[in-house]
Formats: sequence, structure tokens, C-alpha cells
Amino acid sequence: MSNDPQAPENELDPSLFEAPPMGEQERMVEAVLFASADPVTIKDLTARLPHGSDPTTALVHLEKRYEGRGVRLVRVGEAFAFRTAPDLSFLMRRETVETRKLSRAAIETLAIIAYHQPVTRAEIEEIRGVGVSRGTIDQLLEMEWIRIGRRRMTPGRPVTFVVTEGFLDHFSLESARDLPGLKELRAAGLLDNRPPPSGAETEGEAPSESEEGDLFDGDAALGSDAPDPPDGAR
Amino acid sequence: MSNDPQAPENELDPSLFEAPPMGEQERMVEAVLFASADPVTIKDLTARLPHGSDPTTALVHLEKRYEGRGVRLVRVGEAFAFRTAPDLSFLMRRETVETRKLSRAAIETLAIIAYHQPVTRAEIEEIRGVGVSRGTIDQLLEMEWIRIGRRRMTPGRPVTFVVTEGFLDHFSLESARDLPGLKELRAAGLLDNRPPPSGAETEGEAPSESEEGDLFDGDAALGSDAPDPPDGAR
Amino acid sequence: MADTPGQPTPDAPHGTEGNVTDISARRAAEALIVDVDGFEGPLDLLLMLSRTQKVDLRRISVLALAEQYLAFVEKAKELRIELAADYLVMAAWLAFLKSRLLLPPDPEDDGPSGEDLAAHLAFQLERLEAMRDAAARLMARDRLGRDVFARGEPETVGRVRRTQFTASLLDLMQAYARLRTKDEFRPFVMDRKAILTMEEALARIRPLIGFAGDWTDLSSYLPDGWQADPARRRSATAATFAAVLELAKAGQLELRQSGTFAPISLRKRGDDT
Repeated sequence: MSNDPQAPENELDPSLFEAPPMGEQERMVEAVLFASADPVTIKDLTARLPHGSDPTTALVHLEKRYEGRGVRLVRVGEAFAFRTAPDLSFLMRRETVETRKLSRAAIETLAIIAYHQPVTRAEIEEIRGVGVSRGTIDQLLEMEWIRIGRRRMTPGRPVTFVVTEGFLDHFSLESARDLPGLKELRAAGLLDNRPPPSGAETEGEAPSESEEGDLFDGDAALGSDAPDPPDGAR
Repeated sequence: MSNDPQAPENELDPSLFEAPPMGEQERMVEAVLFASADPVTIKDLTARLPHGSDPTTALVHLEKRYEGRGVRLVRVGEAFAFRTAPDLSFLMRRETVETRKLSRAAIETLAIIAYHQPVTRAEIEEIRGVGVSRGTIDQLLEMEWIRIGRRRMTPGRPVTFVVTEGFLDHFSLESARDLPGLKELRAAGLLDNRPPPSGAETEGEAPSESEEGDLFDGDAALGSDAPDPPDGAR
Repeated sequence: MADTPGQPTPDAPHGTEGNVTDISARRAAEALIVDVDGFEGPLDLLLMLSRTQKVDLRRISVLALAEQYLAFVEKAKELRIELAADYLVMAAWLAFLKSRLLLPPDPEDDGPSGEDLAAHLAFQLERLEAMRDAAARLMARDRLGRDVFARGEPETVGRVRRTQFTASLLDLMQAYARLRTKDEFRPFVMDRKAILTMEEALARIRPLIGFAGDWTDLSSYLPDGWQADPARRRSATAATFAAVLELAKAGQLELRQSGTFAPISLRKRGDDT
């Protein structure tokens, strides 16, 4: 199939440039569209394919090839991309819904990571005041709500944890900075639902926004710049 | 094309479950795999496709359909994924992920784990003739190319390391059995854990082949708790 | 491997082979000596040296190799290059191996024969080389993100999982609020049941000393429920005692003890109020 003789179009180009046969061009466009994180414009395709290629024609072939398949070639503005066939979108949405609430330990750990990232396990434990079980961290990692960030440049070079895009997605946040600060939490009555016993002094020296500010100054703050630790894997 | 009549298989099933025709199942598998960057297991596919579907058969059809295309269906352990054809890598400069340079120590350690798994740290050190730094193992763990396997049932119950599906995925391996040269190495006895000769008396209680036999039969061998990796499949 | 032992141990150790090795060993030592740090341990160095023999590793002369290695170490000593301990350990072992290979076997000695040891060393070298080779082949495979590529724009909305754990943003904020509130009045939490902290003891005693106009036994200040269990009593006593010392230092109360191990009593400082 791959080298099918749709190539004739090419003959129009005097083979000055020796563009690959149309079947090959089609494969190339297919691979590029597949691997690209964003829709790809014709201009882009032209730049990436071997000189003399005709991506527009290749796209026409490709579109035909995917007609009726589970995936379709679609046009997105000036660019092209593969998309799930609309009638199969239910497959994408389908989740085996046996929802369970996150344990308190997990949610607290998650909260600390979200507010303090990048944060080490020792720091989490310090904030929670109790140990963090390996299982809790593992669960959050597995849910892909947190991931391992940069190592802290302190003795022992401990790994840090940061929240993921998946986390932001789930909580509909643009970025971790969007998490309400302490002031807002208090305004929402969330901080006061368990009044400190010794009263007075706490109100004044609340951990304050200034401290909050710090949290995200670390440039490792969110996924973005410190991409996935490993090699290509993903 | 899409509704091609490969469906007959299904007719055998009295339509108790009303699984969609095979052509549709193939489209569905195609859509699900296409939509995911990570390999999808058969188990997952079964869970996502309508009841009574037969993703294994659909995968066979699908694999054939993509033969020679710019994108191919590949097997990764117990899972499947679409990947671009290797001969088109030259088009992908832009997609290339900056790979963190692995140290020589890390590369060797990785290879030893892959070929000798499950393998303890002491065994790795014995083979390399030098200590393995904590950082090396950590790095490989972080990259999710190795993970901790079962503890060895020897004094001290040391943990073992095994490679992950992520490792297989990264190195385009269908299973750990497909490691290059594995058979030859085993035949040459180079994967044996041969204890240093230390006088007559120890000869008898040497850690012995029997334990070694485990290497790839041991169910800890690969991938989660997935039953197959070793003897199963193919 | 069973057939190799004969090979690596030349019967005529100082034949022509020995001379050739001397020269190559010296040359190798000179070339390598500058780069001790470049080797990943003595086995790595041995493997490198063995390449100078230009034979299959299965045919390698372990004796010659041992001599090369020893020459290397000698050279390093001459140049006053500090070698890591494991290099010296290996040198000692190779010297031992060499003597075993050269001397006729001692029937009294039940240790492993020189041939066995040499064979094992050859095996180790071969295995290490095989792993190096395997590593290189592995790294040369089609690699994800370099040679083959995954879907660049995955569309999966929610990953399919058997159980899906959920939490709302409210849960998250509440959890954080809970923590931070706790943080405000319990900076260091030791959630251990059998431990009474000095802070707790202080908090308990402060309001109580007002009532201690006269000498009162320290033990009567232990909180309820802390007397019965010995571990708890011990902790409570220690904490209370420490708290009381603290208050005495602050001049809020007086302490007295009539003798070693006698009960300690306390009372409020008269002039204080």
C-alpha cells in the first residue's frame, strides 16, 4: 500500500529535486501529523518534507485513506491534525467510574505539594507533622497528579515533588498559582472552621501571604519548564 | 474499508452481547490507541470497548492495516501503541526530546538489569567490578526504566531490580526476551551468576543455576504483575 | 567455560609470550596511567589491558594479564599516583593468582586452584565485555523520542482506571487550610500517645501554680490518666519536672527536695503576687 502509484502527480515536477514518490510523502505527512503536538500547517510540512514534496496532495491522499477509520484527518484553521472520529468520542470519555475519595493523608499531601512545590518528602512531613507513607506518594504519582521534579540542591539531593498538568486539569486550574492563598481561604471561612485554642496570637502572625509568595517563586513551580525527568519516555 | 466484513468471527458469538462488528472494533481500537501517547494494555482495551469485543483480533487486523505506513502498531510488553516508523525519524528533529545524557555507569547498569533481571545491587556490582552509586539507580528509577522487583529470598532479603514497560517502550522492544543478543549471551553462559571459586567446600552450595533459571521465568520478571512477560506470549 | 581453564595459563610462563607482554604491558601502563580516573574500577582496567593481547577473551592469558596489571600498579607507584584501594586489592589478588599459576599445585592446599581462579577472572572479564556490548546495542536501538515517536497530541480525556480517586478543589483547599491552621498553633506535632511534651506540661501547670500556696508534691500535677501506665507516667513526670524547672528559673515558683530520690515539692513564689 505504501508505495502505491499515486505518484504520477510528481511527474509534473521535472525530477530536478527527486522528491520521494507520493506514497512515501503520504507516509511522511502521516508520521509528522501523528507525532506533532500541534496541528501542522502546509508551510511546516513543506519545510519538513524533502525538497520538492507536495504535502497538499499527500494530505488529500491521506484524508481519503483515513476516511471512515477510527481516526480522521481534520483541518484546524490553516493546519492539519489527526482527531478521533466523532462517533467514537464516547471511547475517549469513558472512564471506569468507581470513584473513591482520596484518603485524608493523600489529599493533605497533595495540597502541600500543590501549595509548596517543589517540595521534598521531608518538607511534606514537616508540614503535616506526621510521616508520609510511601503508598500515599505512590498513589498520587500513579494518578499522575504529582510527579518528581528537580532534585533539591541540598545535602542528599532529595527529589522534590510538583503537581502535573493532569492535576491542574482535574481541578480546572490554569496554573498552581491559581490556588487560593491563605487570605482567600480565610475569607472563605475555611481557615476558621477550627479555631486555634490559644486564640489571639494566631490571628496576627498568620503564615501570611509573604510566605505564600515564596512558594511559587521557585521557577520549578510548575511542570512547564522542568520537563519530564527522563529521556524521551512518555 | 471501515466496515469490511471481517465480522464473521463475531457471528459465532450468538449476539448475546451484541459486540459491534469486527470492523467497528478495529476502528475503536485504532481510535483508542491513536489517542494515547502511552501503550494501552489489552485489559484496558477490553474495558473500554463495548462488552463482548475482541480487541486481540482487532489488533491483528489493525497491525496489518498499518504495515508499511508512516505510523505503525507496535507491541510493548502487554500493551500496544502507535509509533512513527523508524525510517522516518529524520523528519522528526523537531519532536526529538532532549535526552539527558546517561553516564556510562548508568548505561551499563541498565543493561545489566535488563539482561540479568531480576538482579540485586550486589550482583550488579559483582558484574561491573565496582560499586554502583545510589544516584545511578535513582536516576534509572526516576526515568522509570527500572523498578524494584521482588526481594531475593537470600540472607538479607535484598531487593531486586527489573526493567519496566517504559524501558521496553523506549527501546522499541516487544518484551524483555527480545533484548538484542539475549539468547547468545545465555547460551554462552554469560548471564550465569557464577560464584567465584573459593575452595572445595563452597562448591556444593553455590547459588546455582536453579536460582538463575528464574531470571526470565520468575514472574517478577517484567511489567507490573502482568502474568505474561516471560513464558506466555509468543 | 569448562574447557577454558587450560588455555589461559601458559605452561611456559616466560617464553616469548612473556617478553611480548612485558613490552606491551609497559606501553599500556604508560598510556593508561594518566587516566586512572577514567576507569570504572580494576575490572574495567583489566578489560582494557586484556585488549592489548588481541585475542578472544576466552583465550586470554590471565597470567600475562596479571603481569600487565602488576606492572601498571608498579608504574603508578613510581609516578606516585595514588591508586584507589580496590586497585591495590586487585593487585594483591593478582599477585597471589600469579604465584598460584606459576608454582606447582600444593596437594595439601584445598583452596581453589590457580586455574579455577584464572578461569573465573576470564569469565568476569568476558561477562563485563558482553554487558558493555549489550549496552551499546541497546542504546543503538530505535529509541522513543529519538527514532520513533509517540502520539504528539494525545486525546485521552480521562485515563481508564479500575478505581478513580477524586477530590474536589474544595477538598484540597480544606486540607490545606486544616494543615495551616494546625501549623499555626502546633508548630511541631509529635503525635505520640505516650509522650507528654514540656509545652503541654507547662500549659497545664501555669494556671495551676496559682493554687500552690503551700508545698505540693510534684506528682500531684500529673495530668489525669497519666499516672497508671508506667511509660506515660514516666513521660509526664519528666515533662512536668522540666516545666517546673522552667518556671522556677522564671522565678514563678520554688522547688525543694529533701534528699536524693525523695519526692520533689513545689510552691508559688511568695513575693510574686
